[in-house]
This record gives sequence, structure tokens and C-alpha cells, in this order.
Amino acid sequence: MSDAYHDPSNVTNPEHADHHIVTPLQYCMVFGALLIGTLVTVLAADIDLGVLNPVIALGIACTKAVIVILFFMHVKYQSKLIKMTVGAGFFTFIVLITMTLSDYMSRAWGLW
Amino acid sequence: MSTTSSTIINLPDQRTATLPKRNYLNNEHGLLSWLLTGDHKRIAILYLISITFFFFIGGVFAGLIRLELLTPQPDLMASDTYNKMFSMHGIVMIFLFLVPSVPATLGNFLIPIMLGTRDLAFPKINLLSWYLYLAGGTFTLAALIFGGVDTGWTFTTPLSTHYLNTNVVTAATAIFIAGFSSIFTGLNFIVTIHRMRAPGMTWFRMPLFVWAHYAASVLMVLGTPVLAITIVLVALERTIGIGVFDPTKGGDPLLFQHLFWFYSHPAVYIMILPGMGVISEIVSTFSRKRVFGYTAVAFSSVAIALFGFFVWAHHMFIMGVSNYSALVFSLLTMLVAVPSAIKIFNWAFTLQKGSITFETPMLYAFAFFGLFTIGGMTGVFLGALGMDIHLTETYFIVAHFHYVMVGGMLMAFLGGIHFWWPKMTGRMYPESFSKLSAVTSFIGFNLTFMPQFILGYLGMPRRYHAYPAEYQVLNVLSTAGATVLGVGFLLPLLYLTWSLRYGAIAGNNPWQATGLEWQIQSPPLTENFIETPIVDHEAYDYEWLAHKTQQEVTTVG
Amino acid sequence: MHISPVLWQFLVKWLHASALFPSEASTIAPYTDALYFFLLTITAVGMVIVGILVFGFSIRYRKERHPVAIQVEGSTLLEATWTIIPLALFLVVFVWGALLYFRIYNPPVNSMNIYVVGKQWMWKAEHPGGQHEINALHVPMGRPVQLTMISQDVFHSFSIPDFRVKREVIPGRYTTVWFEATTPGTYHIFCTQYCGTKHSEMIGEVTVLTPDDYQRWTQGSTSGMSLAQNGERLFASMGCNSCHSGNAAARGPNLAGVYGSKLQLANGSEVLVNEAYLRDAILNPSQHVTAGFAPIMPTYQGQVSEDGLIDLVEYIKGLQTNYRVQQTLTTSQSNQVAPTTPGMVKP
Amino acid sequence: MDNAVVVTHPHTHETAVHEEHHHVALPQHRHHFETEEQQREAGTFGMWLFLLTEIMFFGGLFFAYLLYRNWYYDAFVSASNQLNVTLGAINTVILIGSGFFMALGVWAAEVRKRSLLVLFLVLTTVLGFAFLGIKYVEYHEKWEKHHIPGEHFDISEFVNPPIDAKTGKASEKPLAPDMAQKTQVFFSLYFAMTGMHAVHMIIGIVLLFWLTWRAYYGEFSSGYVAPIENFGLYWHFVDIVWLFLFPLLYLINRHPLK
Ligand code: HEA
Ligand code: HEA
Ligand code: HEC
Ligand code: CUA
Ligand SMILES: [Cu+2]
Repeated sequence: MSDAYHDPSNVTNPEHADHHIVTPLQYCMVFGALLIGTLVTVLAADIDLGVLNPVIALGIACTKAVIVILFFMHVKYQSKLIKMTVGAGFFTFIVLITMTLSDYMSRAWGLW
Repeated sequence: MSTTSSTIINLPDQRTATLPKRNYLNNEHGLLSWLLTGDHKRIAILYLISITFFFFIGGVFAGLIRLELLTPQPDLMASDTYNKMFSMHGIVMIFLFLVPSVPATLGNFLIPIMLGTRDLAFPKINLLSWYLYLAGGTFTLAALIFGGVDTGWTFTTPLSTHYLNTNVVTAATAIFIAGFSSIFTGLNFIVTIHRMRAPGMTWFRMPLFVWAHYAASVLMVLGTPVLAITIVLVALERTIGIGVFDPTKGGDPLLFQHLFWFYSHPAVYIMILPGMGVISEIVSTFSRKRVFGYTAVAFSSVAIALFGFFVWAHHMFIMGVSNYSALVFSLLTMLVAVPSAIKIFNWAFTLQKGSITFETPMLYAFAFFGLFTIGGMTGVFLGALGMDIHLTETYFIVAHFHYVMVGGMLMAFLGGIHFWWPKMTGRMYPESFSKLSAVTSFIGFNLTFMPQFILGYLGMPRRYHAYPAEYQVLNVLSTAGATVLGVGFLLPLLYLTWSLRYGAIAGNNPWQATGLEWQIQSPPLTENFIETPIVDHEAYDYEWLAHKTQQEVTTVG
Repeated sequence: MHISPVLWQFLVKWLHASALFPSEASTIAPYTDALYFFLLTITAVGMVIVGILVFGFSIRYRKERHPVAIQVEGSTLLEATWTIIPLALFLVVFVWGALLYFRIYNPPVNSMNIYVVGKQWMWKAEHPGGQHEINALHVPMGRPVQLTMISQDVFHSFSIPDFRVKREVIPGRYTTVWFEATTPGTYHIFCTQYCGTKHSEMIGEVTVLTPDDYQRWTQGSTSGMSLAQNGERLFASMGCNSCHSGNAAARGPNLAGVYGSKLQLANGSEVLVNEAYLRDAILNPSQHVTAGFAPIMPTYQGQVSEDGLIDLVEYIKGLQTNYRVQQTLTTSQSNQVAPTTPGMVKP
Repeated sequence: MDNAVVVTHPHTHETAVHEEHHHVALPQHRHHFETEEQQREAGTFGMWLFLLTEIMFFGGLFFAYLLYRNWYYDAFVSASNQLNVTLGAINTVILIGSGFFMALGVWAAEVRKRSLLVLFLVLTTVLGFAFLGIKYVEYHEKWEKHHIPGEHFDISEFVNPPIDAKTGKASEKPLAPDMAQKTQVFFSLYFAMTGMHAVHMIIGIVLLFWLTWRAYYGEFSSGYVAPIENFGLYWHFVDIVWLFLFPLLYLINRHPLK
């Protein structure tokens, strides 16, 4: 369907991507994966793994988030521009965290 | 008209000239047609009116501040009142005037035209953003009427959360809402710049004005939400007493500072970048030359936006951040200053081999060069760790930021208004008056804020209602300057209003500038272009312009 | 600085006499001013360059003289020049500024300590000898003085412009600043961080006295009890000694000599005991439990004022032996030599 | 000169093609876009930019969480164990399900199935309500236990944890009073984060009603999917936030007594 409204001036435009329809089957698989992820998170929290506990919890959460972003939110089929936009958001978030943490972590190093 | 006359102003024959019959101003009539408009140009006008209103409100506060500081004693008003004055002055000037100033008026008006499109990507969101701005303004006025707020514009915790009983929450709401207005403006610009450029309008054919707005928009979109959540937490802490910033509950007040400045440092670049865009257009037009080092100027905007996110803790050097991270932030502050220097030199070299004339916008641009260089260089003073210890929280800071914000951005804004006024209204203002006001505000400005540098080094703290007597002489100078400055800012209001009715008809391109916006009628049609333009030349291509004018002359004549 | 001292003196005196420049009354001040003059110079040079370019081109290429513009593309060489030169200058400024920062916030080893408590809207200075002052501070000339400061409510900032020192005074945390005054006289103390209604009245005076005068002042103004003595009373009246008796069987660790030592914590980390740590150990004992002890110490949050805490800290700092409490063993950790100034890792 | 656009260039081949398509427009096509597709892509891009602001909005909260969790770990563990994991997990599943139906809704719109679309939107809404209902139950419990930060915050439960009837031991590691105070920081963040999340849910549900209404009248089953698609992005983003909130708030450490 995208062909009918195709704008030729867009062809040279790297921001352009064809519209892609994700099938319900794919959605079901994602749904299943997310449920399993939730189950694993809850179970893993009850095992004492020391420092690994939060790492695992966050790891699973990130994986779930990535799956949602890629499929539910169609980023896998989007233009480079959208992908970079998503990246930029997380980049700025990381800047916020790391630069602020740099203060909190080095405060404990003493006066100098 | 001889080629060597000292002006490039080229107005149509006033006896025959008329305003275009159909334009965006008279396309539809009635108040509703303005309040419900989707036209970016009309929204720009709405913004222009409302920010002017708030500028003068803020200016009245400034006048009262200066009046109080005329004498060392606290005689004009009570301490609390004074504190409310500078808080309201800061909040109004920053959130309701300077942040939306150039982007929401000139940017709104010009970006679609410069890109060769009919409107911004989301006209309704554009209108929404104006309404949000108004709501923010209303809340600010409400905070003012119900007794004011005295936190300073920085809302330092725990002072703002636990120790003041003024309308902090109302003011916080105002800033939260105004913040979203700014987010939506930025969002609209980014999408428009990415997705709506006319055929042939490649990234490197865009005017530098658009580049600057692109960079500023990125800051708006990514920075403002952090301010929003911070202000929400402050409000929650005040109302229900959660304990995120409260040291007595185990929270860290410095966390507030981190989050606040994570927005507010980038915000100062939100405030200056669009102004820099204006300067690029003006300098190019009045020296009849392509901006020297176009790519360097374009990329330096982006670099400022990028580095701008890494330096916020330079506002907290003595506040108890770790010394190690203070080092890092100081170093990065030095890096962020470089792109601004690059721009200044590129503009200076744009003049080289040009054919320079000195119309009002150009005078404002010259004021910008001088004042922004001083303001920026004093920023470097503050970025140097050891130097900042003595200078921070004194009038040196006040002078620094007025030099960049008033001397830089406000001058650029006025320059831009004078530059595009004929386009926006179709009429010229009286040049003699406008030149007078440019000179007046330049002199008044320096008289107001130069003494404050000296005061700052002498140690006079900012936000002081009363001060030791030995600082009086310089304060009197400053107050005197402010009066001159006030006149300098009042004049444009008068003659620009006058020009709406009586100004000379400007014609399409009074400055003979190259921008796409100058190739259409003034004031433009609602849909800007009758047919989508195809762009086959770079920005500031004066040969293209000369060629085009010649063709017109031959075809018409 | 490498300008001749005579010239420097002349410049500074002249500026000061015309009320354009603060006096240089501490050892830090000339260092700060040197950087300031350097910055002023590069600003002036920058302004002159920009001015010459802008006005020079404006005159040379104004329309009357140069009716037709010649298009120039740009120049990588020039572009590099005005990237690298400012960058280099700014980096020099950074290094210089950082060195100055070290100098201002790194107290010398032999400095004397005075406590300052900020609250809305006054400064309270507490000398170790028990002298209390409000909105005033007496210090001897020629001796490094360190201020250990804390706020009872909001952020304040302690500033003495003529000394070129300033430091934020934070609720819940000690901060320090030091100076060595060089000229007797009185100078302004300002609160420079906005702290509410009477922010501008939170001012005071620091009086620099010659060593002899200072001697006389200390003797004349003591209230009889030193901070440590007050602390000792509190230590007994609040029941600290019931656990910190120094007995082998005591439930709490021996506090003699802890100050300045490295303490092994139950969670495996090691901390240096300074004023800040002592204060925190009293308010939030469970957050750093000493290895080998149960977390039974109650919190004294809300029960001692900042002044009381200073007394206690000063008392514990002075406990070199348990002679006063009870003469017994010392903890194994305390055999390290304590430096005389707090927070000092390297001299 | 007349008032017309004066950018006069010979028409290139490109324009010719371009103009050919100019009139191909659906009713919802806005005049200022050249093409339908440009409009759709602009919409998606704009939505994503908005989500960037949301990332930064929640980002500030997540950073505060990270900081205080490291400072007051014990308090965070005890306070976190006060939360009801079962309810939290159920809510996670509900939210994932709601996101799933939303995704299916987008698909239904894309393949122009009106009744399916309405069905999926309704299911999404229902699950959204379920989530908020459970959240209400949880908040109410906190209220009863005086775990709402502020004046009435009560730490006694953390200093003297109730004795477990079965084992006869304390159900939770007792906290020293000073550490117990810090549970208030946890609950502050808990309410701020879940509260902000809930606000986003409520806004989403309001929008869902409106979309369902329009979908019912067939607005989105003729190839005009952008509003559904963009709302889907928003809804999924809110889901993602919860995917992090759940482990971070509920599951800090489930085995303190072992
Ligand atoms: C438009 C707003 C704006 C802009 C553009 C800037 C620009 C800069 N600012 Fe400023 N700043 C503010 C607004 C702004 N600032 C405000 C509002 C505050 C106070 C907030 C408050 O506390 O209330 C503040 C405070 C502030 C501080 C904190 C001070 C303190 O509280 O202790 C610091 C510290 O580093 C700083 C630094 C800088 C620097 C390095 C730049 C740089 O970007 C400047 C770069 C520009 C140049 C360097 C000039 C051009 C250079 C040349 C032409 C080269 C000259 C030639 C040679 C050297 C050869 N600013
Ligand atoms: C865009 C930003 C902006 C602008 C344009 C201005 C403009 C001015 N500002 Fe302000 N200022 C700030 C942003 C700005 N300021 C901020 C952020 C602070 C910090 C607040 C805080 O500490 O929290 C501050 C603080 C501040 C102080 C320090 C207060 C203190 O710390 O105690 C002072 C003192 O002189 C001052 C003065 C002025 C003056 C004289 C002007 C002039 O340029 C204004 C000139 C305009 C007019 C005067 C209005 C137009 C004229 C008339 C309506 C005619 C009638 C009026 C008269 C005759 C007086 N400002
Ligand atoms: C109920 C017993 C008890 C009382 C009362 C008590 N303490 Fe403690 N204190 C301890 C124990 C046990 C420790 C070691 C574990 C810890 O750090 O929490 C300790 C640790 C300390 C430390 C940390 C230094 C170190 O060597 O670990 C200081 C300082 C301290 N106490 C000061 C005080 C002061 C001051 C008071 C009174 C205001 C006081 N204590 C009252 C039991 C007590
Ligand atoms: Cu204390 Cu200002
Ligand atoms: Cu800054």
C-alpha cells in the first residue's frame, strides 16, 4: 500500500522506510517471551545470588524492554532516523546517570 | 539608486505600493480566527505579543530591584518583597521570556518558510504549545497575585521545600507547564526540519538560523523533562512531604541541584543558540556575503548542544560536589566554550571582503559581538575552579549572565525583530528611531552591568536586599544605566507599534537578502508558497539572488 | 605570579584605593588575583582582536568603499587557528584554576580548627577553647585557620571576599575551608547563598588580630568551658560512657585515638575517621558498624543539636588515651598516628 | 511584481513526478504535508521524540532510586519486602497483556478490521483498569500501615518486625532506628515512581476511550492507522517503565533471613 503514496523526493531521503506490518503470530511470540521473562524475574529474585540478583533482574528487564521496543513498537522495521532517535534518548539518560554518579562515587574518595 | 549609497534598503515606490491584498494577517478575521489558528505565522505573532507582555512585567521587577539597590539601606521594600522581586524577575525573564523568545516567535514564523514548506509538522501542537505557555504565564501571575514566590529562579532545596511559605507550588506548576510548551516547540521544529524540507533543500543548504534552532530544539526535548520531574518532586515534597531531597529524611539536597542544572545549564544554550542563528542571517545579509565557514558555524551549534549536556555541575563547584568530578566538569566547561569562540570569529570574517552597510539589525549584531564576547569570556572565569570560588554567588555572576542573556540573546532577539519586522508586518519602522534605540540600549546596558563585574569582584553577594555602604557608587551607576536601558527597550515598543499603521510599505525584500522567506510577499500568504519551491542553491548565495533579480527585471520590465 | 612584586603592590594598592578592587588580606588572595588578571588579559586581548576584526572590516569593506562583495568560502587554516588558540588558552585557564582550587580547599597540616554553624540567619563560630561568637570571628594573623562548617537548616555560604575564600555550608554535612590572614583589620563575612528572608542580614565581621592581641582576646572572652569539656559533660549525661567506657567488656568500641585512624567496618570497607565520620557515627550508627561490634548503638538523631555534636566530636577528637574515661586497652586500629588536621590524606 | 512566489526554476523531472502525486490524498490528509506518507512518518517521528522526553522524565526518578538504593540498601530491602509481590507480578502480567492487545489493535487497524480493532482496544482498556484497580488496593494497604511518607509515616514495623506465627521468628530483619527512618526514602520513591506511572496510565486510558469511540465509527479501518499506531507507542512505553519498576521496587532482595 505504501507504493501508492510514494513520494519520489523521499527515495533519496535516508529517513524513509517502508511501512511494515508485524503479524499477530509475532506478537504472540513476543507476548510469550515477556510472560516467561516475568516468571524468571520473580523466581530469580528468590534465589540468593548476591550481587548477581540485581544484575539478573535488570538484565531481564532490559531484554524485555528491547523486545517490546523492537516488535511491539516496530522499531526493528523503522527507518534509521527512528532508531537513532531511540538511541539518543538512552544516550542522554546514560549521560545523566554516569556524570551524576561520577560525583557521588568520587565523594567517598576523601577530600582529595 | 547608486550602488555606492550607504544603505541597501530597497523599498518599493511608496506612492504606488500597497500591502498584498491577501496575506496571513487578513486571511481570516475575528478574534477566534487567531485563537484557533493553526498557522505558524499567526502563532508566532501570538507568541510575540505574549512574550513582550511578560518581558515588560519582568522589566518592571528589574526596575524595582535596581531602585531598591540605589541606596545601601533596605528602604524601598521589605526583605521578603525584595526576594520576591528577583525571584519573579528571574522566573518571568527566563521561563516566560528568554526561552521562548527567538524560537517561538522568529523560529515559528521563519523555519517553515526557510525550509520551503507550508507549516510546521504539527500545527495543532504548535497552538497547544502557545496555550500551555499562556497557562504557565497565568500560573506565574497567579503566584504573583497571591503573594509572590521567593525561592529565586533556582528553587534551591531545602529552602524551597521546607522553609518558605510562599506560593512555591503555584510557581512550580507554572514552570512545569511552560516547560512542556517549550518541549512541544522543540519537538515540532525537529520533526519539521527532518521531514518537511522542500525538494532540494539538503541539510547543508539550510540557513544557519535553522541549524541553530535544530540544536536548541534537541536541548529542549532532552533537557526540559528532567526539570519537569525535578519540579514535580519539589512540589510533592512541599505538599505531602516525601523525602527525596530532604536531608532530615535522608535525602540529598545536592541531588536536586544535579537534576535542576542538568536542565538549566543546557537551558542557557537553549537561550543563546537561536540568537546565534539570528546573528548569522543578519551578518550575512548586511555584508552581502555567504557566512564564512558555513559548516563550521553549523557544526559548532551542534557541538554546543552536545557538550552542553556535560557541564552542568559548574554551577555547583563550591556546593560540595566531589572535587574529582569538579575537575572533570571544569575541563568540559572549557571545551564547551570553544565552539562559541569559533562562531564569533567566523562572523567577524564574514565581514571580510563584504560590502557592509549598517542598518539597525546590523547594529544589534555588533552589540551582540561585543557583549556576548565579554559575557562568554567571563563565563570562562567562572568555569575555572579556583576563580569560581571567589566569584560565585556574587554580582559577577549576575553581570555574566546578563551579558550573555541580555547582551547576547536579547540583542539578537531585537536584531531579529528589526530584521524580519518588514516580513512579518509588511511595513518598515523609522530607521532613525531604531538606530537611536539600538545605541541607547547598548550604552545603557554597559552602564548597568559593567559596574556589576567590579562589584562582584569586590565581593558583593547577589540576592542582597541591602549591602555595605562602600558598594554604593557602583550600584548607583548600575541603576542609572538601567534607566537608560529601560528607555532603550521601551522605544522599539513604541515605534514598532506606530509602524504597524504608518510605516512605509516594505515590499518583498527590503534588505535584498537571499533567504527563501524574502522571495515571497510580505506579509506572506497563509500557505507561504503558492507552489512548493525547488531549491537549487545554497543559503546566502548572493550570485543566485543577483541573477534572479536580473531575470525579473528583464521579464517584468 | 611573575610580575615584579613592586609593580603588583602598586597595581593592587592603586585599584584598592579607588574602590575597584578588594584588599588582599590572606595568603590566597594574590594567587586568586593573579589568575584574575591573567583572565582579564586574555579577555582584553580577545576583545581587541574581535574589535579589530569587526571594526577593521567594517571600515575597510563598508559599502561606500567596497560596493561589491567578493565571495569567500572559508578557510580550514583559519578555522583551525581559532579553534586551537582559544582551546589552548582555555586549557591553561583550566589547569591554573584547578591548581588554585587545590590550594584553597586543601588546608595545611598545622592549621587550627574553628567550628562554624550557620542557621537562618546568623553565623555561630565556636572556638576549641570554648569562645562563642555570633556574626563575628576572631582569628590570629599569620596562622592557617581551618573552618569546619555545618548548617542547621538550609544551604548557606560562608564568604570572606577580602580573603578570596568561600564555601557552601550544607545541612547534614561538614564542609571545610581554610585561610591564613596576612593583615590585621576587620573584613566582611557574607552569606552568599540565598537562604530566605534575611539572607542579606546574615553578615558578620572577621577580625584579624596580631598573635599577641589574639592571645589576649582568647583569654578575655572564654566562657570557662572548652568545647571538649562541654563534650565530656554531654558524653556522660547522654550515657555514651555506659557503652564507650574503654573497658574490655564494654559493649561499644573504645573511642580513644579513633580520630584520625582507619577503621575496619563490618561490611569489609575501611574508613578514615574524621569529624564528618564521628558526626555520622553518632547520628546514623547503623550505617557503618565497626567490625567486631553489634549494631546496638542507638541513634541520637534529633536529640543533640549541631552545637552539641560539635562538642562531642571535639571531645572524642581529644581522647588520645582513656585516662579520663578509664585507663585500659586501646583498640587495635588506633595505633596509627593521627594527623593533626581532619580529612587530610596527603599533606 | 505580483505577490506570488517568485522562486522560479525550470521544472525538473523530479517535480513532474512529484506533482503527479500531489492530489492523491485521503480525507485526513493535512494540507501542509506533501504526501500521506510524509505525514505518517512525521507523526511517528514526533511521537518518538515525545517518548524521548518521557525517558528523561522517568530518568530523573530512576537516578534518584539508584542513588538511594546504594546508600540505604538495608532500608530498601526491608521496605521493598513490604510490597506485595504477588500483586506486583499479577500487575506485570496484566500490563504485558494489555500491551499485547494494543499491539494486536495496531495490527487490526493495519489490516482494516474494524470490529477486531474495537475489541482489542476495549480489552486494552479493561486490562488498564485492572492494573489501576490492583494499584489502588496496594496503595490502600500502604495507607493503612502508615507507609505513606510525610507526617504520619510510621517506622515501628521496621524496628520491631511482627513475629511470624508459624516460625515464631521475626518475619523480617529488624532495622536500627536510624536506618528504619530511611525506609521513608524508599516509599517516597515508590509513590513518586508508581504514581507517575499511574498518571500516565490514566492519561492513556482517557485517550483509549476516545480512540475506541473513533474506531467504532470506522475512522481507523480505512488505512488511516497513525493515531492508533502512535498511541500504541505511548502505551508500550508506559509498559516498559513498569517492566523496570517491578523488579526494582518489589524484588530488591527476597531472602534477607537466609
Ligand atoms: C544565555 C545564557 C548563557 C550562556 C550562553 C552562558 C555561557 C557560558 N557560561 Fe554561564 N550562566 C548563565 C547563562 C549563560 N551562560 C546563567 C543564567 C548563569 C547563572 C545561573 C544562576 O546561578 O542563577 C550562569 C552561570 C555560569 C556559571 C556558574 C557560576 C556560579 O554560579 O558559580 C559558569 C561556570 O562555569 C558559567 C560558565 C559559562 C561558560 C563557560 C559559557 C560559555 O558557553 C561561553 C562561551 C563564549 C565565549 C568564550 C565567548 C566567545 C569567545 C571569544 C570571542 C574568544 C575570545 C578570544 C580569545 C580567548 C583569544 N556560567
Ligand atoms: C532574560 C533574562 C533577563 C533579562 C532580560 C534581565 C534584565 C534585567 N535584569 Fe535581570 N536577572 C535575570 C534575568 C534577566 N534579567 C535572572 C535569571 C536573574 C537571577 C534571579 C535570581 O537570582 O533568582 C536576574 C537578576 C537580576 C539582578 C540581581 C538581583 C539580585 O541578585 O539581588 C539585577 C540587579 O541589578 C537584575 C537587573 C536587571 C536589569 C536592570 C535588566 C534590564 O535589562 C531590564 C530592562 C527592561 C526594562 C527596564 C523594562 C522596559 C522598560 C520599561 C517598562 C520602562 C519603565 C521602567 C523603568 C524606567 C525602570 N537582574
Ligand atoms: C548502647 C550502647 C552505646 C551507647 C549508649 C553509645 N554507643 Fe557509640 N557505639 C556503640 C557500639 C556498639 C559501636 C560500634 C558499632 C557501630 O559503629 O555502630 C559504637 C560506635 C561509636 C562510634 C564510632 C567509632 C568506632 O570506634 O566505632 C562513635 C564515634 C560513637 N559510638 C560515639 C558515641 C557517642 C558520642 C555516644 C553518646 C552520645 C554513644 N556512642 C553512645 C555502642 C553505644
Ligand atoms: Cu544564609 Cu544566605
Ligand atoms: Cu552553566
